[in-house]
Amino acid sequence: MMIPSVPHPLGDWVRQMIPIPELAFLANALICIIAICAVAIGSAPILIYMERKVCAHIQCRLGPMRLGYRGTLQTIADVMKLLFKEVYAPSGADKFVFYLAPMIVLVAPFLVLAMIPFDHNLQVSNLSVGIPFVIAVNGFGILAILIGGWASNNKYSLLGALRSGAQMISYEISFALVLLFVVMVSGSASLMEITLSQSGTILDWWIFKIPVLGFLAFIMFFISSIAELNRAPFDIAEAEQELTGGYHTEYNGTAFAMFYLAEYINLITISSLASTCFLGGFFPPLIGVEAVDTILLKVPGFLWFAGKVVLMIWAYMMVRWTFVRPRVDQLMALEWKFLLPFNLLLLALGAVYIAF
Amino acid sequence: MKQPEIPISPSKYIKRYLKRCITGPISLLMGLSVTLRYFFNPKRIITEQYPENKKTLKMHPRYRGCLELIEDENDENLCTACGLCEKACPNASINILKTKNIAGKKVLGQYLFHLGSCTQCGLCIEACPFGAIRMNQEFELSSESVDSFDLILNKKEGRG
Amino acid sequence: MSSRKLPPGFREEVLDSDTEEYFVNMGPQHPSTHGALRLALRLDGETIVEVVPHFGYIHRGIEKQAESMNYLQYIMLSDRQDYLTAIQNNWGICLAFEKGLGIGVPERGEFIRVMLAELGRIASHLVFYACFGGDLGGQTALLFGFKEREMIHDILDEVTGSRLTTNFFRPGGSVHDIPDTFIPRVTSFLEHLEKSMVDYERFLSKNIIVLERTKGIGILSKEDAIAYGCSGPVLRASGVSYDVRKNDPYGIYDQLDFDVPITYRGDTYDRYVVRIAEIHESIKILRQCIKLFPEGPYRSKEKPSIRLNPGSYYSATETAKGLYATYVVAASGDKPYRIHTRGPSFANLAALNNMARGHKISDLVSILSTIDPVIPEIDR
Amino acid sequence: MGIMNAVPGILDPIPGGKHLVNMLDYVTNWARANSLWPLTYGTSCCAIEMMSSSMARYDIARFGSEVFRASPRQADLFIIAGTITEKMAPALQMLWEQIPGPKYAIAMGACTISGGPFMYDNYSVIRGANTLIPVDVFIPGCPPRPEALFHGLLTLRDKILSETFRDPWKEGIVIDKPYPDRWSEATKAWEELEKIKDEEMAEARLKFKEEQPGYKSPYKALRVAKEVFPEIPHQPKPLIGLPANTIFSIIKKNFPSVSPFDNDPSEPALMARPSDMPLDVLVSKEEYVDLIQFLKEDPRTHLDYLIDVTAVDWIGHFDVITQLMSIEKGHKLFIRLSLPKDDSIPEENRATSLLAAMPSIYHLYPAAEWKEREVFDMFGIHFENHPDERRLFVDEDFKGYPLRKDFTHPHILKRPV
Repeated sequence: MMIPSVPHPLGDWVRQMIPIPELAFLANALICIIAICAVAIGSAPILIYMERKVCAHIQCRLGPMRLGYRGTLQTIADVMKLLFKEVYAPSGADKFVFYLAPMIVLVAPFLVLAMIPFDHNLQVSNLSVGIPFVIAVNGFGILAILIGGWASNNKYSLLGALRSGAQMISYEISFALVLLFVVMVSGSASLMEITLSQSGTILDWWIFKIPVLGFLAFIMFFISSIAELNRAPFDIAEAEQELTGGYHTEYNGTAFAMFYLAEYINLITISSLASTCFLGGFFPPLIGVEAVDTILLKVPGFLWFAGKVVLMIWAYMMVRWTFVRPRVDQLMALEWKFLLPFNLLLLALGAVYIAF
Repeated sequence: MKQPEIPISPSKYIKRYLKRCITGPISLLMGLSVTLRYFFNPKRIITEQYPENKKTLKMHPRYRGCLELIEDENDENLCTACGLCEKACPNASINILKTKNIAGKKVLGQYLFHLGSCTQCGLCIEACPFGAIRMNQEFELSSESVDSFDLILNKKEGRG
Repeated sequence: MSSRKLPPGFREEVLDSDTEEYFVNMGPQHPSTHGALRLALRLDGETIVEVVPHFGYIHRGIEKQAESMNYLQYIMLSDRQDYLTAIQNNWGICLAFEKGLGIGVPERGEFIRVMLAELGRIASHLVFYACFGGDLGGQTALLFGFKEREMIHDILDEVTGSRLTTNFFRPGGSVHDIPDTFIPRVTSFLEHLEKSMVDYERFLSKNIIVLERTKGIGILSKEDAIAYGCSGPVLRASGVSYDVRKNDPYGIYDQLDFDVPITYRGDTYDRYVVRIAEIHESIKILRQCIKLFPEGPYRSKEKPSIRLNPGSYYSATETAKGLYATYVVAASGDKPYRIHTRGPSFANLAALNNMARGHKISDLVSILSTIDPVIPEIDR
Repeated sequence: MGIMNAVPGILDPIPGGKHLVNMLDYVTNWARANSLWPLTYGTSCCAIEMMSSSMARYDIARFGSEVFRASPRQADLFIIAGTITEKMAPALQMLWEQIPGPKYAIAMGACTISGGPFMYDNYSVIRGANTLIPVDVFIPGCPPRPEALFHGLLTLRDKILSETFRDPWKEGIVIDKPYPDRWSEATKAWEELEKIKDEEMAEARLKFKEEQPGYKSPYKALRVAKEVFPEIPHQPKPLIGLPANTIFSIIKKNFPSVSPFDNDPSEPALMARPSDMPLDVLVSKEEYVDLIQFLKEDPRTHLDYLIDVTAVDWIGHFDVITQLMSIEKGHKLFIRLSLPKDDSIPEENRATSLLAAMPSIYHLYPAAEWKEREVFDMFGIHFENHPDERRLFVDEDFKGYPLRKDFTHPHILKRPV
């Protein structure tokens, strides 16, 4: 249950205004849900625009230019057009499941977002089992892809869904193991606690705090999260060149828009998770020099957090537009032959680090 | 139809495994260095912005756009309606419609050009002995109706 | 299983009776079939048991149409076969016509032909680089390849008047002389290309994912390559050094100094390497041509109407895809009695099933892109 | 869209509602016109220009259209890039039906407007994409430049911006007539006009003649001076591999009945054969496979590479020409098989039946499989022992064999000039 447990001014104000505690709780929850949805859905078009611009500049072109200032309104037009499109399911599709999939796909990232501490007092719910909850919920997205691919009654979709299933299950392991490493070193599974354990200078962030190991863990997280995100180069479930679109081949209009948006909202969640666990969350990158640090501290924490998220997203984009896609079996080999052994080794070394 | 697995000794396997662990990331970083260099160098962008650059956009002189008759300031053309271009055209995109002028001589009545089937091969221009036709630099020819592609090129009857 | 009737074209017996095989159609509209090609796949999981290509989705009856056109008009149709190197097709056709007419080409004309053809080869191989990268899933490579290709097409646009369908060569030479800007433009382009190729090779050639995905995939042995009639880079990647430019020279290729790149494993990676090496060889040829470029007439005397002496004429040229052979049967009159062109892609694609069997769908895509077929050249 | 289309009916009567509808119109049209996601579809040359237009130099992304969708269900714009053949037409129509509305089509290039270079004398090309699907914008050119495609996009954009909910997008009309023979139509119409003109002008012309009996036009058309070029004879390249007489003597020793096709079999005549014309030998049907097998296995000739198998229809008989080459030595040999047409088939069935048969060489050259299929498909020559003799290029139920000289097809439009 999402309980707005951390006292924050808005919550207190609502509690004052509504004397009945149950109602106040519901009101608070509603505010949180709306806020998270608004932020996530609102930023998805911005990210799509960013992706189109980033890839354009890598490829020596300009990207959207003609709609609004340098094409800023382009994705808004896209989303609106998708909303006004005809929606239909292919004949032979399992209609109920077919339309269920795009709804499920958005659930997982929102649930994860609820766990993320955006600032000292900006968190929907501070669960003590934050990390296990994130791991558990994050696997939910795969369900949407699986049933979406299955319900489409298309061999390409099914192949995409099966590939995605195999990939997600494999990479969930190293994804969980890396997060476990973070839990181990920080001594808490609560995301707030993890963030707070990184207070101090930039060297106190988990990526730098443990020499080499932290950085390696971050790389591991980065690789496995790309697979979790189903993004290129690990987008074998979509694989436009092979499967013409994989699991979402048969989706159109709004249903497709959901998949399209979910990809970017997922990007936000995973990037938030990365900056929470490795990049010091909402803490500014203090360098230990007082004059600079006071200036840095003036900037509110959630802005630092947003900055780190954008940086992470940019990194994901650079990777996406640089590398080619490995084959299915090679992707599995990478997980089971390279990432998993390394992760276990990392875990062991982490334990050694803590012990001494 | 499985590909035969080539047996490999464990030591060699481990060697290859470790080698890949090192060379793999390096090769990936090399690829990343290219994209990063391109990303941070806006000078490399080569995009020509078509509708915005209309004023400066110029086709090369030999560019084969739409056929036109060479006309002087009085709209007089050089065509003698000999029909060589018509014969040279691979898919009958040129209609030379002849007429008789007042002196009873055969002259050009209408130079009809079917842009919809023209392939811009330029054979008509090579065939013309009088240098009466050329391909202009026009390329903005799209239209919502097929019928607008039947063009009458001459404004005046041919001289003769 | 054995009682099930296989779709047309499939012929291999069922080997693995434990798993259920299924059939998937790739194309005619599919992002990586390079045009209107339809591949019927017989799959066991993701593993390919058999590939059967189906043609004719872009069969335009060019050979039939040629019989009612005159010789000059047919050159225009040759553009539309292998449109990536239309200029080389023009040359192949004109060679056959020149034999039938008994006319030759002046030296300057030959140089113009070689230079434009080599530019066309580079353009085609750059499209290969682009599609190869794109088919592996790297969209950026797709754009990189096309970036330099645009510069070639700008040069072609200036010289011939059209970007793709050049229709530039005529029996005895070419339509126009080259403009004055041609040589400086080519010179500066070659410098630019060499610089860019360093980046592009760094981007794909050593990338571990590319290596993993291409090495040992789609192996075509030397014997099979010859038996299937493969030509061009596909043949040379399998260790057969046959290049029409070297082994059966036409034009002035026998006066130029260039190597024929050759590799021996015959896998997807080798075909890629051969093509990249050929770009460098083409640069070498172009550099020599710039140095040796002569003055003089660019074409021999024009004939008022082109009528070949009755008989049959054969010409072979090496286009970017391989051996492009033209067989012209001339009877009396100004129309060919029959023109047959042997497109290299047609024969190269014949080896697809041999190469792709036992690999994954993803490999099929990369194998197909290293065959580098142009479908209209197959279907004609 | 059903609900939205009812909006003007509800809102228009309400005061001020008209403006609301106009606003809605503007917003939806703005979104639609600026977010056209094309379908990845291309068959030939135009597809390459379409690709070029999405690449760095031209960058269709500036219009927001770089999102090329591989699945028709997510596309809005169908750029028909390239020739449409009869075999492709059903696939094209299916793709169009799979695109959810509102959808738009751009016919790119001459092939999609009229058949372009393949308009006349062609049996397989559809003349005009608008006979299959409703087309919004036509772009002439062969192929059109990327800029021309952008101009087409902008034309389409203007068209979309003029839509309203009062007159909403609906699927256009497909015309049932292919692109007509406009040349003949125009000529015919002109002739009739000329007749009328002649009648009207007769008097004036007579009068003119009477007034100026020796009239000569002051205008004289000037021929453009043509550049003079030297006459250069054809110079064959030096010989590669075995000379023709050597090959022929090797064949002659083992197959005495084989004779050169277009050459005197005497030694000096064979020596005088131009080096760039491969030797062409005529062989009987019985010896055909044996000869090829012999030539392939004999170490002197070693013709291991099959260039092509093709045929020529000489009204009375077929010539099948098998073109062989030796990869290592470089010499070539054409083996010609003259096949008389089967006269036992009644006249009315001749066009649709196989008129000759010959052995297949598939077991010697795997490459021959498709080449022979092509000959079967185009000429109707049966290959014995061929593993997979199906139509290759045309549909399975296609009637007739196109490359025969007497082939007729209802879709063929004769070139008028």
